[in-house]
Amino acid sequence: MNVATSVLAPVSIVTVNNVIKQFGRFAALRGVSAEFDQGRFHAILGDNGAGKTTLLRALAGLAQPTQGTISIFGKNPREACRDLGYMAHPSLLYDEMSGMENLRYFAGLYGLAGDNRCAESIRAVGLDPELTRGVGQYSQGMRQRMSLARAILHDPKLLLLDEPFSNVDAHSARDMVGLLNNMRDAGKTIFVVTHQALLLEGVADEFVWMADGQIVDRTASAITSRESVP
Amino acid sequence: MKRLFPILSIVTVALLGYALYQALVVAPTDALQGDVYRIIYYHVPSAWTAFLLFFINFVASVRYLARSKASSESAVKWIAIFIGVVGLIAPFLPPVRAKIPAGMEPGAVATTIVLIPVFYFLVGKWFPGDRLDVLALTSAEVGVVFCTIVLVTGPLWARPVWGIWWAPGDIRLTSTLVMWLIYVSYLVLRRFSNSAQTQMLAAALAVFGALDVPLVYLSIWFFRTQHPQPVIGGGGQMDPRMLHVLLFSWMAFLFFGFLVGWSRFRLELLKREVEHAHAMESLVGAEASSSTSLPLSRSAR
Amino acid sequence: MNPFWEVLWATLVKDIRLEWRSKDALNAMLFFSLLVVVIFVFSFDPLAEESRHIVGGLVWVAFLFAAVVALNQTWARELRNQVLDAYRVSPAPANALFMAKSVGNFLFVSVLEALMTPLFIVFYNLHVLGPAWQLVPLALLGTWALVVNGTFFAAMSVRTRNREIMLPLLLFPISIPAVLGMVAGTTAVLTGENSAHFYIVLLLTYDVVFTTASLALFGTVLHAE
Amino acid sequence: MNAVRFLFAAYVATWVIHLFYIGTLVRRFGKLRQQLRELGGGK
Repeated sequence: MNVATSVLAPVSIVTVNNVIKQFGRFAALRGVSAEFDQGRFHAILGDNGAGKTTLLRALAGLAQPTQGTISIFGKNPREACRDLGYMAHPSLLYDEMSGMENLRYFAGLYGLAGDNRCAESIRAVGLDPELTRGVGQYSQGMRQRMSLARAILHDPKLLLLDEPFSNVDAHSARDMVGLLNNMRDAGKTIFVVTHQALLLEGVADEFVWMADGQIVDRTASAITSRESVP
Repeated sequence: MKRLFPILSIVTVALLGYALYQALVVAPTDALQGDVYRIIYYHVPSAWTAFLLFFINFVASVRYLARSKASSESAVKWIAIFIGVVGLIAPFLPPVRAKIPAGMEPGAVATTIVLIPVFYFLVGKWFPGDRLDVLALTSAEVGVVFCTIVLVTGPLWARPVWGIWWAPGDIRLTSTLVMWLIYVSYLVLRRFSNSAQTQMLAAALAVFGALDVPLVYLSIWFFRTQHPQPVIGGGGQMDPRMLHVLLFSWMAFLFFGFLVGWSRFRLELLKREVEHAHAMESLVGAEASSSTSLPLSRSAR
Repeated sequence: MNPFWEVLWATLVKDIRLEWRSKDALNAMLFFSLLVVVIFVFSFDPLAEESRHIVGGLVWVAFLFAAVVALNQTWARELRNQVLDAYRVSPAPANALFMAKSVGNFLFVSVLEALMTPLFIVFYNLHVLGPAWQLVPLALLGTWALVVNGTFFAAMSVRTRNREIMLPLLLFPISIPAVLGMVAGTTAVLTGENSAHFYIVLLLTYDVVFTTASLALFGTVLHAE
Repeated sequence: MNAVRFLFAAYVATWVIHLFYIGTLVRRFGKLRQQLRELGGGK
């Protein structure tokens, strides 16, 4: 991974402007407006149904806002797809193919040839590129790591991770947090939707609290704001 | 505007009544088929109305798809203009003129083709935004109703005259059946799809369906030349008095179709308004609770 | 090569490798096709003289059933782990995915047809009276007509509640001209009574029209949430 | 001439289908208006 130069002056690269997202009668996002700076690690917290995943999918260009706009690096999310990596609950990998084969295929989608980048990503998440077993036989922790490897394959400037640590063993989780920490230091902007806020305490620059489809609070630490959430 | 609907209803009922009277009494009895031929005054107008409604659905769907992406909007605009220009010139060129069936005037063919782009631009102006999709849905649904009538009255006509319930060789009836299937599958897709972009998918299917219609005609037409079979209503010239009653009946059904379509249109708008109100209600509900109990904190820079 | 062909080739190779690796889907489909043929043989007496006139229809309806069951599996592997989201987020062109899936389906359905055809020939002891070579374009163009629309509608019905029934509901009405062309063409060739030339041209037109429409509209379908 | 039976059958069928469809429209109108009233009064 190339190491970025000195810490960049805070410039907002992700702007969300009064976004409403309606699924039929249910409004998942109810007027979200926010700006997020380059090179910072944001944790998005909140109960189920608060709209965390919908917001992340909107940032990734997978969900079209019913109203309002989102701009990433000044472009709309779908145009900025080369610069963003997305990871979701499901693995987004083929179960019958090994990790290496999966990554080689997805590298092709980004026009990247050669195996060294794939092997590099796999090693970065602490897995063995030579593993021939199908991803379907991986443990949950290994599968999440391989999914993360796929998300960082094309060295994106923006990472959008949906619950990367969910039901992952503590060891794997700590490794992944360490990896994300290094990437943030390398200048990447990271968004993590999670229920395990404590894992990111002291690592994430900002904790964004969401409830009922809105951002209700943005704090520097996961703990201090605990009592303000009803 | 509100008063227009009842007035139109009265006019339509009067027209339908008079058309019925003409169809049963004024129109002469057919030499061959006797009085049963009078089914034509309901069968054929319903078919024409159905085809017109399906055409409206096609234009609205193309417009809806084109509007979603600016690049495709200008492309489709130029295609529409191209069709208009070709439609204006082609029928008068000698080679093309020879191909036009005897009964039709080249001028008539030209005007009908030019109507397509004209209608395309009118629909764009009169039905902004979401209403375009409502128009597509309405015209498809009401079109299917008229199409059902054609498929019911067709066999009821063929049975006494040819002793058969269904004439597969008859292009018009068979292609009407295929169109009925296509637009019913269109309505089924709208009902079953729970995607946020159902409207887009439905518009895509509508374009597919419309592209299919000429191919349906083509395949059945050739199939019929190889296996000649009786044709319902027969071709050839009609007695002018009969033609007059037919056209009058069609006008009455067009009025009726317009009224049914208009109310279905308003029903759909009401349905979307209710849906919007539900969403907004949950929105307003949330704001009320979140703004009071939680102080919106300073953003942590 | 530009990204379109690269992605198309990579996706096609991946699909074929996965299909070859877990041959269970292929075996199940082959067995299903065999069943369809046997049921047709029992329900339509193969020895009757006029069977020559109806066997064209039988063959293609059997192919249609086998194709629909195969087409329903088109996106199954992608849906299992929402792999399509990874595709949607990538800069890869949507049409490359569509063409790869269509060609993959075409090969898959052709394999099924290659199995079913000899069975029909054996059970109905067919011998062709008309120009037999015309059967080749009829089969290729006809199968592509079913597959290109089938792949498109399979993608469209991914977002509907009862996915399996949705595909045939969308595919069959629109495929009627193609089915008529295939059946009438095959019968014309088998009986040798009239030329299948027109039907080949009809199928070619059908394929061009719907391949273009699919390529133009697949992006919309892929990115529909 | 029993053929005329088919004529009346066709005419009647036409209006049965139309009126049935209009009936569904009226029913749906009522249901939606009622929902709107509920929503309206809900706040």
